[in-house]
Amino acid sequence: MTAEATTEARQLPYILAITEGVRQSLQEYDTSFLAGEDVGLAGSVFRIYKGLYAEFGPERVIDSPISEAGLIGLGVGAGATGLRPMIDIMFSDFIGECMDEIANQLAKTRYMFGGKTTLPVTVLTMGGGGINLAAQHSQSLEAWLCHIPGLKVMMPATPHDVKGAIIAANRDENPVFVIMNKASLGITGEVPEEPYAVNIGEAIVRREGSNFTIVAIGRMMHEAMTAAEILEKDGIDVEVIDPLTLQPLDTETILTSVRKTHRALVVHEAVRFGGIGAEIAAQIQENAFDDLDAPVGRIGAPFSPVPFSPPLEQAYLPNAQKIADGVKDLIGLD
Amino acid sequence: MTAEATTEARQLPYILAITEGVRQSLQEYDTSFLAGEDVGLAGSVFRIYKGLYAEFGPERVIDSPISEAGLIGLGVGAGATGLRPMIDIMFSDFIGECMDEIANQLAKTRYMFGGKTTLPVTVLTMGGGGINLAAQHSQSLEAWLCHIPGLKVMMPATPHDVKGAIIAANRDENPVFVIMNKASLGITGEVPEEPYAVNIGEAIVRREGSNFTIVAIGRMMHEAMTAAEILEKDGIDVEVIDPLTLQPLDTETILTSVRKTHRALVVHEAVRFGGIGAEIAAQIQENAFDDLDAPVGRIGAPFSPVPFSPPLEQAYLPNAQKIADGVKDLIGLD
Amino acid sequence: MELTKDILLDLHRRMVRIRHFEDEAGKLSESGQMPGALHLYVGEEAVAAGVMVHLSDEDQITSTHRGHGHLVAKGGDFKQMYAELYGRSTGYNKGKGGSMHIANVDAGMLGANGIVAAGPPIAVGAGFSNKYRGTKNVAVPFFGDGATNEGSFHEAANMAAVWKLPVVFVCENNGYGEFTPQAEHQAIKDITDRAAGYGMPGIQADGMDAIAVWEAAGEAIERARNGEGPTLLECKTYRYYDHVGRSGIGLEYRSDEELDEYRKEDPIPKIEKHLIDNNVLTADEIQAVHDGILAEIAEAIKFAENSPLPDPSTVTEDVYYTG
Amino acid sequence: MELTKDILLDLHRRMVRIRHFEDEAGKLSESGQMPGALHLYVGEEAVAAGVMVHLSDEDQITSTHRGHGHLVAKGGDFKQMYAELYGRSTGYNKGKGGSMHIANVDAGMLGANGIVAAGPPIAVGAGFSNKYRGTKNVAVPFFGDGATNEGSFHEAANMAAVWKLPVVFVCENNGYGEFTPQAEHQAIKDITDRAAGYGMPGIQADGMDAIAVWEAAGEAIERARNGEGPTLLECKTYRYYDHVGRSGIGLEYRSDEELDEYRKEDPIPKIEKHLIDNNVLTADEIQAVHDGILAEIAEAIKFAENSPLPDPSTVTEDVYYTG
Ligand SMILES: Cc1ncc(C[n+]2csc(CCOP(=O)(O)OP(=O)(O)O)c2C)c(N)n1
Ligand SMILES: Cc1ncc(C[n+]2csc(CCOP(=O)(O)OP(=O)(O)O)c2C)c(N)n1
Ligand SMILES: [Mg+2]
Ligand SMILES: [Mg+2]
Repeated sequence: MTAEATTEARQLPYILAITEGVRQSLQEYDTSFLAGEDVGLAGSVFRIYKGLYAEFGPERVIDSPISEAGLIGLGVGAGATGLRPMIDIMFSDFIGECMDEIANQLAKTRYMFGGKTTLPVTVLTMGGGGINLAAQHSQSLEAWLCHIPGLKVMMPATPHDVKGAIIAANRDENPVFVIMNKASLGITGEVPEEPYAVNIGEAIVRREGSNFTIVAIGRMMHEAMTAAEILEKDGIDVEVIDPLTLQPLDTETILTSVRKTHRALVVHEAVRFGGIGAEIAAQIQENAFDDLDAPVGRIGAPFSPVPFSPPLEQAYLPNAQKIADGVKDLIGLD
Repeated sequence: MTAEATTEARQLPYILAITEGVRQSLQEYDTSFLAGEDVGLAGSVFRIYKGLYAEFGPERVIDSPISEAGLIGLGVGAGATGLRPMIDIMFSDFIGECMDEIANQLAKTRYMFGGKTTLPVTVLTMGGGGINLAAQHSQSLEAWLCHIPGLKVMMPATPHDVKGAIIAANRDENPVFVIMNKASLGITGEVPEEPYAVNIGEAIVRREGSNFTIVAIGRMMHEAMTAAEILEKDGIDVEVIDPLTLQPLDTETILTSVRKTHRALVVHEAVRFGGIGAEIAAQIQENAFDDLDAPVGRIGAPFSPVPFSPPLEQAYLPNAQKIADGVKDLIGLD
Repeated sequence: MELTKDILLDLHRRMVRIRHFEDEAGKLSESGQMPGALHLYVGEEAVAAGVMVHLSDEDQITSTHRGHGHLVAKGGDFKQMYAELYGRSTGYNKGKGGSMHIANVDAGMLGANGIVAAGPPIAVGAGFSNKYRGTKNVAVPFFGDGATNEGSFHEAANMAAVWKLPVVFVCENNGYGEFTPQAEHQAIKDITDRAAGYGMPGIQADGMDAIAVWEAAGEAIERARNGEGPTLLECKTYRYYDHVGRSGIGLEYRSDEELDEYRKEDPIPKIEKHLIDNNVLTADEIQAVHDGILAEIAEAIKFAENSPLPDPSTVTEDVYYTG
Repeated sequence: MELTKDILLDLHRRMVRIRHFEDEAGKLSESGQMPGALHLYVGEEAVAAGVMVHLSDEDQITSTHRGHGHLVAKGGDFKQMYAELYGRSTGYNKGKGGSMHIANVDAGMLGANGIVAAGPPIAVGAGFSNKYRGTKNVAVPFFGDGATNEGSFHEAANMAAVWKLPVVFVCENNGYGEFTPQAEHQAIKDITDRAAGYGMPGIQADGMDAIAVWEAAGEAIERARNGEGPTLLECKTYRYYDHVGRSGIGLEYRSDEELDEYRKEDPIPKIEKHLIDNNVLTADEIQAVHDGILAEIAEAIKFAENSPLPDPSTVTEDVYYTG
């Protein structure tokens, strides 16, 4: 689908769109609850759930012990017995604490049981770098999750989409990860007041263009849009695609674009090696080989942990300029 | 490098090559020890360490509690304080229990400390399917590890290489994963008696060929060799490359082959989506785009957990016939 | 809580069902007719039986790699069970799970599990759900002595305690984790020593005595149903076969004397003596119970063997719910 | 173990060094001059000081997100510490780690850690190494009350106990995990209630009293050095500032009364009264200690501010050892 101008004019920052998405999810299902570390009274260290504890009470907005494995287990057990849990894992860097429960229980239970249960579990977690939180609080680990059959994975870039992703995830009968972005909390955009879901598995064409396709994941979508403006000055007409969902991936929308533009670059904040960009690039060349005028490029973080020091972190993270340079490289300019 | 005929003629099964690799590592460094669940008296459920407990004693071959996070922590703490730990994680499926310790501690400590420590830690673990152990004892999760800067990752396919990988890993000053293969324990091959290390980061050309390159990971190397024989009958002269090390990846050897053959297929047992094959395919098309006559193909497991039932598991796993079919597809035969 | 005749018969019946189910499965596995790895429950029957008699289909359990016994005791149907072990499409999990994942969610059996100590956090979720939905149901995770060293056990126990959830943690302490004796995997002898650390009661029962387990479990389950929070119930027990299969890997890690000692405590002859001594059943009637169950098993095995294998095309089905 | 004048002076000095280091860092952070998130140790100084006085550079500690105090107490150099917090190349970690990963392996400080309860398993590894290498050294993981609910704490404690490793587990129980009071994250009040579950002694010390901590820690460390295995030492303490930074997120989750009560127990005035009462130092001499430390800090901050930022090209260095 193409990003459409909604009639709704209300502007909301990403942080409040999260709150609203969770609030409306809790309103929509009595069986939904939110549990996580400091999600209650504090509304999370990011204050993304501020007010929900007061509104829904401690039975439905639950401060948990610091026990990530326990939290995902809570989701599995409650999800298999009639509830629709929303589990918050404060930083996505902490999924290592519960990858067994995620990959071996949450993702596989339905299959192992021969389809005899559903697990309508939403996992909300905060990813990405950019605010000097160093190696263990800045990662983008979506590639781990996308490789595990049984999970769905979303990385909403805008206030509109983060709200719609949370509601969509909560309505889905399968485990869905919504990876939010901590450096985007202040980004403002149109957010309809009523509850709505974005379509899981449907990419969004953020900008139409004829010369070049940039597939940009999560926060990198915004950087890609800026890069497109930079490149416009060089006469390069860039199409920007935001996959929104990484699992299942909307390969068709990406291929349609590449078949038109004949060139593509995939961008994400995660480490380039083994990132989801590899899968997207591999799929593009597999399915649109004859349409390609150049190899599919990839931009991601270099092969190192996220450094603390601001100039190092800036050197580390992809941005609009690096994207623009990458496009020019692929086109053979400069 | 090219597989060379060694003068050594001794044949050893994969299982005993593992034992010998660990034995000689323990002999080489007084500071090396082996710890893991049931590695001692039992020599692991796979009996891969049989005899080492009697030989080296319970101080150096250590039965641990069922605590995978504790085990990796043991490796980090002991590795940072003068020892060369060898940590066994019985099934590679269990890394989810300790991904935090792996990704956030073992992999990152050196970097976070500004290079002021080394972690000569070897992690030995058993991967792969094929013996009806179902969804939680049959996985190939190397893609998780390869995406994490700070780790090295090896998947030896032969008795020669598994011994050489273990010794190489133990000699390395960095954390190295040696992912062994449970369905290969009975495979026999030449294994020199003296201690030797394979070169970490160096791929092996298992079979030279002029028409087509198959990059085959771990046990799939053997299937690819069989596929090459099948394809020979159709006049397709296949080159088979065994990367051996996935991180760091020997891209050059792969590219050299593809520049010669102009066609490539990457094969692994892991789930295709987001597997390491995506990275390899993406790199090939990035770096050898003009040399390619067809898209780089990928064969991996379908997008589901590993099923238990034998006919389902057989349908699930890649094999020689599927590889041969994949090659023909890419060439446009059939 | 009165130990009625019905309960005695029920305890006995559940144990005998487990025993024969496992013996037959073990033989089939040993003869190569059954794929995969089987972790047999023989010797530990009193625990599953003693606990399960208290539970309805609305109460949930989570199980372990050693899960057949739990499912049999929770009312598992032999046909669907053997079919699952054989990997047939008529099995509980359509052949996708096998021994290590056998499950029957409809009866509250949330699965055997190949991951040690994966059950307790899931049971905490079920217990949370029971409370949230305002039911009086309880969730019961079973786990071994070795499992209590996993972090997930710890996290689950703490969560259940701080939230006062209706969860009864049942530790089947058989003295070994695989081939490692308890003394080498933890510095304690009694798993109940861990209960105080969570602020929950810890109680013990002789895991070789179904009546003793039934009593202790009844107490803990009642407390849970009354909203008084979780309990850690430790049952000291023993497995008669090896860690995997009947004769396993042929490693000598337990003495014959030790095995003999526990054989003398076999929970089935023990309850049968009780049944006879208390005139509940005669020896003949007991034999009839065995025979009936063996006949049911023979039929179930036939059913399983005659059942179709799953179609290879179904391999990618059941990953997601698609409506 | 005699409480000599030297030890008293040492305890005092380490605490004052921490207090001023943290206060200045907090101010720099609040004014936006220092990047990242700082978890300040102010209020808890007695714990780090009381333990660290017993340790040499060959004894290891692991720390937490709240790690500056531990490094200061373990002899951390102010210049390299501030430089690290500022992200300068002259910092302990060349600017790559920052507050949450500040480390000095040479002095046995195996790093602050951004992952709650990551330290205990690593300390178990260090303790194992000490024993394996035949030394008399001990490893001391510090961790909070909240951290004791993580599985990794549990696994580490069990391993240390069963292997009788020279590890002293020091819990800094400040009553909160972030903004969650202890009563809402665990059903116990005393972390020492967990010790019996591992088969190790659990002892408590007033964490607002350096001398009390020194005594209890000395006992536990001696036991560890003598090969008698691990101890869980709980120090009840309090943090005067918010979870992150000085004023934090402005959430009301603790009462003014509670804070006041602990302010009255401030470990620094407490030991200073002791020093004066026992004629170890005069008020003027105490002031001189403070002044000297403040001067050292001012200089260190200047050093840090004048230090170069790391070259962006170094971003991919130090990932692997390359010989
Ligand atoms: C996370 C994990 N680690 C290790 C294993 C391998 N394993 C299977 S059973 C077992 C021993 C379990 O011991 P215990 O909990 O006492 O149960 P028992 O087998 O005695 O019934 C181990 C180590 C596993 N399945 N999962
Ligand atoms: C694995 C993990 N989970 C959650 C967090 C977020 N977090 C940072 S500090 C903290 C509270 C820790 O409480 P406690 O252990 O009592 O230490 P204190 O801050 O009180 O010193 C939490 C939840 C984290 N850093 N790591
Ligand atoms: Mg056991
Ligand atoms: Mg605390």
